[in-house]
Amino acid sequence: MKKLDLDDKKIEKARELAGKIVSPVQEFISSHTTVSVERAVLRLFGVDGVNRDEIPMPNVIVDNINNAGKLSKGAAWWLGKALISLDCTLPDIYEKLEDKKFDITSVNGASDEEVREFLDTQAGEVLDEITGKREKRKSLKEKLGEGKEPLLYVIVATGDIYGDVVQAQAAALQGADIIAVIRSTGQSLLDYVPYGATTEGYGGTYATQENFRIMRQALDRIGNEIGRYVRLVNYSSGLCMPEIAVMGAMEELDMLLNDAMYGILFRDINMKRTFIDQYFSRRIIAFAGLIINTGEDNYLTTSDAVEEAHTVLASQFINEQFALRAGLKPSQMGLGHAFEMDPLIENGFLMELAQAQMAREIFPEAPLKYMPPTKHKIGNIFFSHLLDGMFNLASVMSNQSIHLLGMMTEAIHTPFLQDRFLSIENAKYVMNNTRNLSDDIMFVKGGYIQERAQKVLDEAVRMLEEVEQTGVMKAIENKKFASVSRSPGGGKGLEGVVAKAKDYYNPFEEKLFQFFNCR
Amino acid sequence: MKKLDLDDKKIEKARELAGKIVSPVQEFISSHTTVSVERAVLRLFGVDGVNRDEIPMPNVIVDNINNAGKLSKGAAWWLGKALISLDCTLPDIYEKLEDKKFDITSVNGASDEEVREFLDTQAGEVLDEITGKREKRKSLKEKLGEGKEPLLYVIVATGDIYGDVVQAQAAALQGADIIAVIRSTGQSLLDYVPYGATTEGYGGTYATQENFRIMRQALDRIGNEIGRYVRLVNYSSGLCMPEIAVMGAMEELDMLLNDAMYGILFRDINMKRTFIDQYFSRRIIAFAGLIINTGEDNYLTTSDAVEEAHTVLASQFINEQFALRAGLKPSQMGLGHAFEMDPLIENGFLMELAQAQMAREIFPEAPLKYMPPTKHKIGNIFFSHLLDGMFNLASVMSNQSIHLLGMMTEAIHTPFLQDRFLSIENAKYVMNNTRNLSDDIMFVKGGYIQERAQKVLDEAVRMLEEVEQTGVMKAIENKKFASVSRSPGGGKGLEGVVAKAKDYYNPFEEKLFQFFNCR
Amino acid sequence: MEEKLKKIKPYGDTLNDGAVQLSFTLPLEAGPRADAAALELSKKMGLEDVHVVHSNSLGLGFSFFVVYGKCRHLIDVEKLKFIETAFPLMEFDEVNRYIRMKIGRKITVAGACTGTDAHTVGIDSIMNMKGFHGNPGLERYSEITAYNMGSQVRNEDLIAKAIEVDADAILVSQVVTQKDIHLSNLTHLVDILEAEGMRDNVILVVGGPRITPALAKELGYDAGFGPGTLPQDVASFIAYEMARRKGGES
Amino acid sequence: MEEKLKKIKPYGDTLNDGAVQLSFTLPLEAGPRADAAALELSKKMGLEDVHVVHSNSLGLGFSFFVVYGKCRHLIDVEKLKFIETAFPLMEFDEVNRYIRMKIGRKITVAGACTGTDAHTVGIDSIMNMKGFHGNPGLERYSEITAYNMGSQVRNEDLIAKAIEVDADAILVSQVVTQKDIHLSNLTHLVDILEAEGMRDNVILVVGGPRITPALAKELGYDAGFGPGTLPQDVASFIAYEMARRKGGES
Ligand code: B12
Ligand code: B12
Ligand SMILES: Cc1ncc(COP(=O)(O)O)c(C=O)c1O
Ligand SMILES: Cc1ncc(COP(=O)(O)O)c(C=O)c1O
Repeated sequence: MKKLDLDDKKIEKARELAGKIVSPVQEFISSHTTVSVERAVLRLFGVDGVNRDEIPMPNVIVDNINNAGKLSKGAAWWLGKALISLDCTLPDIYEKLEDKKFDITSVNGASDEEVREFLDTQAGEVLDEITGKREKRKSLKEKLGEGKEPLLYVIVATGDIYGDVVQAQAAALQGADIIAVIRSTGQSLLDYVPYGATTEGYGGTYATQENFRIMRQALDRIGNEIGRYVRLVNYSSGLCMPEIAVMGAMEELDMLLNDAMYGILFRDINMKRTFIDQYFSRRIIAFAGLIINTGEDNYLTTSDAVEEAHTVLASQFINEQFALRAGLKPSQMGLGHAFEMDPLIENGFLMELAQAQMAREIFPEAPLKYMPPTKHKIGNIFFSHLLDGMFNLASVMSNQSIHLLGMMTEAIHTPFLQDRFLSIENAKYVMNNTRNLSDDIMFVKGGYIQERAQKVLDEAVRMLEEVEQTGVMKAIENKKFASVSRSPGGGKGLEGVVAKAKDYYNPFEEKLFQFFNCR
Repeated sequence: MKKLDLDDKKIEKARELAGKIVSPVQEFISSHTTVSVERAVLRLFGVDGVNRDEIPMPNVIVDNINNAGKLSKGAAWWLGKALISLDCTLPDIYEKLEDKKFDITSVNGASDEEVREFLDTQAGEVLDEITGKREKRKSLKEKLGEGKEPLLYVIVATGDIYGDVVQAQAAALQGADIIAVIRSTGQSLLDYVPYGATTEGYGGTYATQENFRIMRQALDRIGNEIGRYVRLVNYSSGLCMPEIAVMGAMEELDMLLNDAMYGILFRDINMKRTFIDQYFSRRIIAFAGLIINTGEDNYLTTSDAVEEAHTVLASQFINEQFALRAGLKPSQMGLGHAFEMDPLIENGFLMELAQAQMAREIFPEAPLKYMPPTKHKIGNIFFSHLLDGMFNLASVMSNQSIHLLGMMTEAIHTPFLQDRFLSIENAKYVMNNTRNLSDDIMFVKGGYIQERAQKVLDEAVRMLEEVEQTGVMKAIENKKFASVSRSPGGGKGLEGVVAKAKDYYNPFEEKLFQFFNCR
Repeated sequence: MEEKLKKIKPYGDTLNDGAVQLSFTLPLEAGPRADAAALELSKKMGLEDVHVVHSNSLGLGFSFFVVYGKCRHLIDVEKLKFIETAFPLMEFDEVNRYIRMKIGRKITVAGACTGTDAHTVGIDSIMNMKGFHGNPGLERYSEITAYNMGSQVRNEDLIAKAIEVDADAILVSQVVTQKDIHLSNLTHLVDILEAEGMRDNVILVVGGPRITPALAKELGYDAGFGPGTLPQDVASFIAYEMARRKGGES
Repeated sequence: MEEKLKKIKPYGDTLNDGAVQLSFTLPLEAGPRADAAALELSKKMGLEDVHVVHSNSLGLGFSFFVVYGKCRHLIDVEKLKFIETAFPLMEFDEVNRYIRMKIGRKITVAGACTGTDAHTVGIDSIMNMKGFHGNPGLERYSEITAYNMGSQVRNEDLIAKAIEVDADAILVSQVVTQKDIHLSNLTHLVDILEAEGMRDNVILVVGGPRITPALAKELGYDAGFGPGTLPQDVASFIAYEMARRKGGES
C-alpha cells in the first residue's frame, strides 16, 4: 500500500542521478583488479588452507605472483598454467610454495589455449557446484518454511564458534529467523582471511570458512528440529570482501553484509580498493543467490538522524545502482536503514515511520534491512527495551523485511543469552499484537508523516545532484556521507589495487557476465 | 477527530436505554437514605474527631439516632435540634455523647421552624465554603498550569502517609500529574472512616481527612516548586462513599474513585446501600467540582477483555446516566476503561485501540480514565515494561485524558520508587515521541479497527436492551457484569439502609438540587 | 548444553562467567558518592568486575542504579534442596477414572480466598467450570464436588463450610502478601483446624502467586501451588493424596 | 529525604528495606531445581525474603530468572572511598579566560581512539567543533589547539603526534572493552610514555563509556571521564591541572 503520496518523477530522477554517479566508478572498476579479487578467484578454484607459517594459501599464491609483478594478468592464469605445466594438484603447488624461492609465474609448459580451456572448464564446474548449493538452499527453505516478515535477525558474538552455536541454536528456538555471527573486532582490516575454527576471538568470531560450515550445519540441524528455516549471515565488507563472498557462496550462507561505503567510512579502507572488491564480490553473491546487506544505517551513528536522513536515502539509490551493475536483483538488495533518532524528540516516531515507509515504497522489492536504535541507547536497560519495542512497531507498521533486533544491553555488552531472549520476546509480542495495523491505517494527506517523507526525498535528490557534479569519491572527501571525510589516496589497502593488463584473465568474471546477460 | 464511522443512532439508542435502566433505581434511591449518607451530612456540618473509644463522632451520632429508631428523619435534623435546644457547640454534644445513655433525639426545645432555619443557614455557609475551595483550586490550576493530556496518574501505597508524601513528591518531580493514595486493604468494607494520620496501613494508607490534608499540602508545595499543578485522588467507593466525598470536597481533592458497581461486584457491598450512597456522594462531588473515576475497567480483570468488551461500554452508559442524575457534568465523568487483552492475541492492539477510540468518540467531553494492563502482567518485568509502553501508545493514539501508569512490577508488589520513575519515563517517552500520531492517521473504512468498534457498540446496545428488560439489579444477579453474581439482599451494608420518613430533612440535598436545577 | 556441571554460576555468554544484572535505589544524591556506594554494595553481594552501567537521580535525595557484574558464588547443583510435591500428573479423564477406581466415591472440596483478600480470579481459575487456559476447573470433574466460597471469606466461615459439606480437601487462595498478611492468615487457619481436631481429616492446599511448595510445607499445609497452576495439577494431587492416605498408593 | 542515615541499604518504598532486583541465567533446565538454585544464589548474594518472581526456559538447558529480595548488606556512607577528579568546573568563556590568565599561552592537546577501536563518536564529541549536547568541543576554544587523529590509531602514532605538536595533554578514547582489551591498550600507552621519559610532561586523560575516575587513576592516568562527559569538563580539568602543575593553583 502506498501511503506517502511521493512524487514518482522525483524517484525516477533520483535513480537516474544515481546511475550517472555510479557509471564513472564502474569504468574504473572494470579496468582494475585487487589482491583480494584474485585471492577470491583462487578460492573459487579450491585454493584453501595455510602454509607452514600459517599464511593462508590464497595469500601465499597471490603474493608470489604479485611479487613477480605479474598479478595484472590475473592469478587464475598463473595457477592454471602451473597446474597444467606441472601436471600436478593444488597440494603439490602448496608444497612447492613452501620454498620461498619458488616463483609460480616462472613455471612454463602449457600453451595459452590449454590454460584458457582448463580454466574455463574448471570455472564451469565450480559455478555448477554453486548453482547446486543455491538450489539445495531453495528447496530446504521451501520444505521448512520461514518466519513471517519482518524476519527477526539477531547476532551472536561470543568469540568462540562453539559458544556461538549454543547461542544461535537457543535464539532459533526462541524465535529468531536469522543469525549473524559477529566477526572479531578488526578483522575487516586484515588483508587475509583467517583459517580454521575460532575459539577465542575479540568481540566476535573470525569469519573463516570452517566457522561458516560449523554454523551452517548447526542452524540446519536446529531448523529441521523446529521446522523453520534459519538463515545465516556473515560480513563481507572489509579488505577481503570478494573472498568472503566466495566463502559465503561455498558454505551456503543466506546473506552477507556487503558495502564498500561502509568500509570506506567506518573502517578507513581505501575507496578504490573496496569499490573494485565490492563489484566482484557482488557478482559472486548475485550468482549464488545470497542477499546483500548494505550499511547506510551506520551513517546515523555519526550524523544526526533527523538532519541527515536524506543521506541514507541518497546512498541507498547509489548502492542500488552499484548492485544492479553487479547483477544483483532487487530481491537481493537488503538496503540498510535505521531507527536512530534521539528518542526525546517530539513526534520523532512519526519521522521514523515516514523514513521506514518511504524506503519501503521506493524500494518495493528490496528485502530492506532495518536496524534498531543503538546510538541513543544507554545503560538504562528498561528504557532501552522499550525503545526497541517502538522500533519493532515501526518495522511492522512499515512492512520491513529483515529486522535486526535491538538489545536492551546495547550500550553495555554484546548480547547475553537472556538479552536475546527478551529481545525476541519483545519483537514477537509487538509484531504479532499489531500484525495488520499497517493495513488498517492511512496517513493524513499533507500531514506530518507525508510531509516529512517528501522533504527527505527532496533533499536526497538535491544531494544526488551535488554528488553527480563532484563525483562520489570527491563527495566522500567532502563529508557528504556520515560526516566522515576519506580521500581516494588514503585509507587501507590501496597497495592491493592492480591495473588489469590487456590480457588479464578471470574466467569467472566472463562466465558471470554471460550468466547475467542472458538472464 | 471521528475515525470509527460509528452509527450515531445506535449511540443515542444506548443512551436512551441506559436512561430507562437508571430511572427505577433512581426512584428507589430518592426514597431512602443510609447511615453513611447521614454521617456525610454530619461531616458537612463539621462533625469530626473520635470519642474516648476511638469511634468517629459521625458514627457515634448516627448510631445514637439510629438506635433510637429515628434516622428516617435525617441526622441533621436531630443534631440541629439538639444544638439549638441546648444552645451549645459540637464539642458539647460530643461530651454528652460520652455518656452512653444520652439520646440525642430526646433533646427538645427548638421549634421545627428554628431547626429548619438553622440548618439551612449553616448548610448555606458550608456550601459557600466549598465553593470557595473550588474557586481556589481553579485559580491555582490556572496559575501553575497542568501537564499535557493524557495526564500521568500514579499511585503511592507505602501504608505510611509520610512515606507516601516522599513517593508522591518524587513522582511529581519525575513528571506525574496525578497522585492517588491507595487505601489500606479492606477499608472499603469498614462502615466508618478512620481518624487521623496513618503511619501503618496494609498495602495502603487509610483514607482519613488528616491524610488528605497532609498530602494536599505536600502536593501543593511540590507543585509550586516545579510550576505544575499536581492533582490528588482518593477512593470513595465502599461503605463510606458519601463521607469520603465530603472529605474530598473539604480537603480540596481533585478526583475521587466513585462507583457503586465497583463496590457491588468487587467488594460485595449491598447494591441498594451503595446506589443510595453513590447518589449523595456524587451530588457533593458535582458541587465541589471534582472528577469521578468509575471502575468499569475492573470488569476485565475477571472477564475476558475481548469477549466482554461491550460490558464495559454498556456500564459506561449506565454510569453516565447515574452521574447526570446526580448533577455531574460530562467534564466530571472519568469513566473507566482498560487495556486488558491477552498480549499474545494477534492484532490485539488493534482491538484495544478500537475500544479506546470508541470510548473517546462516544464520550467526547468525559475525562476518560484509562487503566493499564494488570491482569496479564507477570513477573517478567522487562516484558511488563514493554506492555506498558504499548498501553501508553494506545492512550496517546486515542487521546485519552486520565492515564493510569502501568508498573513493570504490577504482578509483584505495590510500586517501588524506581518502578514509578521508570514508568513515568516510559510514558513521557512514548507519548512525546508519538504526540501527534493520532492527528496523522486515519483508519481504513470497514477495516479491522472500525469493524471491531462497531461490533462492540452493537453488543453493548444488545446488552442494554436485556438489562432494561430485567432491571439492573437482576442483571447484576445474572452475572452480566464482570461475570460476578450479587443479589439485592446480599452483600455488606444493607442494614445501614433506611427508608426516608415523609418529614426527612437533609438541607444539603435540597440546596444541591436547587444548585443544579438553576445551572 | 552438553556439559554437565556440578557447581554452577550464572551464565551470560560463557559457561560460569557469573553474569548478573542488578537494579536498586539508594537513598543518596546521585553523584560519585552514590556511584561508589552502588559499587560497594554490588561487591558485598559477591560481584566482581562490577559495572555501574546506569545511574540517575530520582529526586529528593534518591538515585537509581543498573549494575552488571560477575558473581563469585557457586551453587552446588547436587546439594540443592527443593520440595517437589510428589504426585503423578493426570489429565481430566484420568483423574476421574483414578478417583472412581482408587477412592470409589466422589471427592468433596471447599475453597475460598480468605481474610480481607478480594482476589477471586486465582481460586476461580482452579475451581470454577471454566478453569484456566483451557484446562477445565474442579467443578467440571464428574468425580469432584466443589464449593467455591469466593473471596473475603473468614477462616472460621471456610471451616464451617468444610464441616457442613464434609469436605475431603480445603483449598485456600492468598494473593495479597503485603506486610506478610498471608502468613498470619494461613497460620491462623491451621491453628483453628488443629484446635477443632480436624487437621488430619482434611487435605489442606494453599495457592497463590507468591506460594511455593516449600512455603506451604513450612506453614503446615499438605501442598502449595504457585503461578501458572492448572486445575488438573490440583485435582491430581488431591486424588493421589487421598488414595495414598487410604493406603491405595505409597 | 530529611533523614540522614550513616549506614544505608537499597530503598524500595521504606528506608533501608533493602529492596533489590536481580536477573540472571542459569545453566539448568527450568523447573523446581533451577528455581531452588536461583533462590540459593540470591541468598548467597545476601538477600533475604527472596522471591523468584519469574523464570522461564531459554532452551538448550538454560533458564532465565527475575528475583526480588531484601539485601542484608549495609553500606557505611561515611567510609566510602571514591575519587572525585578535583577541578573547578568552568564554562566555555571561563576556561578561555582562565587559560589566558593562568597559563598565558594556548594549550595544545592531541587525541585519538586507539588500537583497533573504531568508535569515533566519543572522542569527536569531546574534541570536534560541534561538541556534545550543545556544549562546544575543544577545537572551538580560542585558547586550545586540538588535534583529533580519529580512530584505530596505534599508541605509537598518537605519541608521535603528541611529540610533533608538542602537546600539553593527550586524550585517549576507549569504547570497546571486550576481553578487557582497553586495559592492555591503556597500560601499553603509559608504558611507552614512560619508556620515552614523557609521562610527566603531559597530562594524560582517558575517556569512554566504561571509564571511571578510579579506573583511570589505577591505570596511571591523570583523569578519567565516563558517559555523559561534556567538553567543558575536560577543558576545565586540563586548564586547571596545567595551572596546578605550574604552581598557579594548589
Ligand atoms: C485482578 C487484580 C485485582 C482485582 C481483583 C478482581 C478479582 N475479583 O479477583 C481488583 C481490581 C479488585 C484488585 C484489587 C486489589 N488489589 Co489486586 N491485583 C489484580 C491483578 C492485576 C491480577 C490478579 C489475577 O487475577 N491474576 C490472575 C490469576 C489467575 O493468577 P493467580 O491469582 O496467581 O492464580 C493462579 C495461581 O497463583 C494459583 N492459585 C491462586 N489461588 C490458588 C488457590 C489454590 C487452592 C490453588 C491450588 C492455586 C491457586 O492458580 C491460579 C491459576 O494458575 C494483580 C497483579 C498481577 N498481574 O498479578 C493485582 C495484585 C494481586 N493486587 C494487589 C493489591 C495490593 C490489590 C489491592 C489490595 C489494592 C488496594 N490497596 O486497593 C486491592 C484490594 C484487594 C483486596 N482487598 O484483596 C497487589 C498485591 C501485592 C502483594 N503482593 O501483596 C497486586 C500484585 C498488584 C500490585 N502490584 O500492587 N486487584
Ligand atoms: C555507534 C557505534 C558503532 C559505530 C561506530 C561509528 C563511529 N564512527 O564511531 C559502528 C557501527 C562502526 C560500530 C562498530 C562496532 N562496534 Co560499536 N557501537 C556503537 C554504539 C551504538 C554507540 C557508541 C557511541 O557513538 N556512543 C555515543 C558517544 C557520544 O558516547 P561515548 O562513546 O560513551 O562517549 C562519551 C563518553 O564516554 C566520553 N568519552 C568517550 N571517549 C572519550 C575520550 C576522552 C578523552 C574523554 C575525556 C571523554 C570521552 O565522552 C563522550 C561524550 O560524553 C555503541 C552502543 C552504545 N549505545 O553505546 C556500540 C558499541 C560500543 N560497539 C560495540 C562493538 C562490539 C562494536 C564492534 C566491535 C562490533 C563488531 N564486532 O563488529 C564494531 C567494530 C568497532 C571497532 N573495531 O571498534 C560494543 C562494545 C562492547 C564492549 N563493551 O566492548 C557496543 C557497546 C555495542 C554492543 N552492545 O555490542 N559501533
Ligand atoms: C555493511 C556492513 N558491513 C560490515 C559491518 C561490520 O563490519 P566489521 O566486522 O568491520 O565491524 C557492518 C556493521 O555494522 C555493516 O553495516
Ligand atoms: C471505582 C473504584 N473504586 C475504588 C477502587 C479501590 O477500592 P478499594 O480501596 O476497595 O480497593 C477501585 C480500584 O480499582 C475502583 O476502580
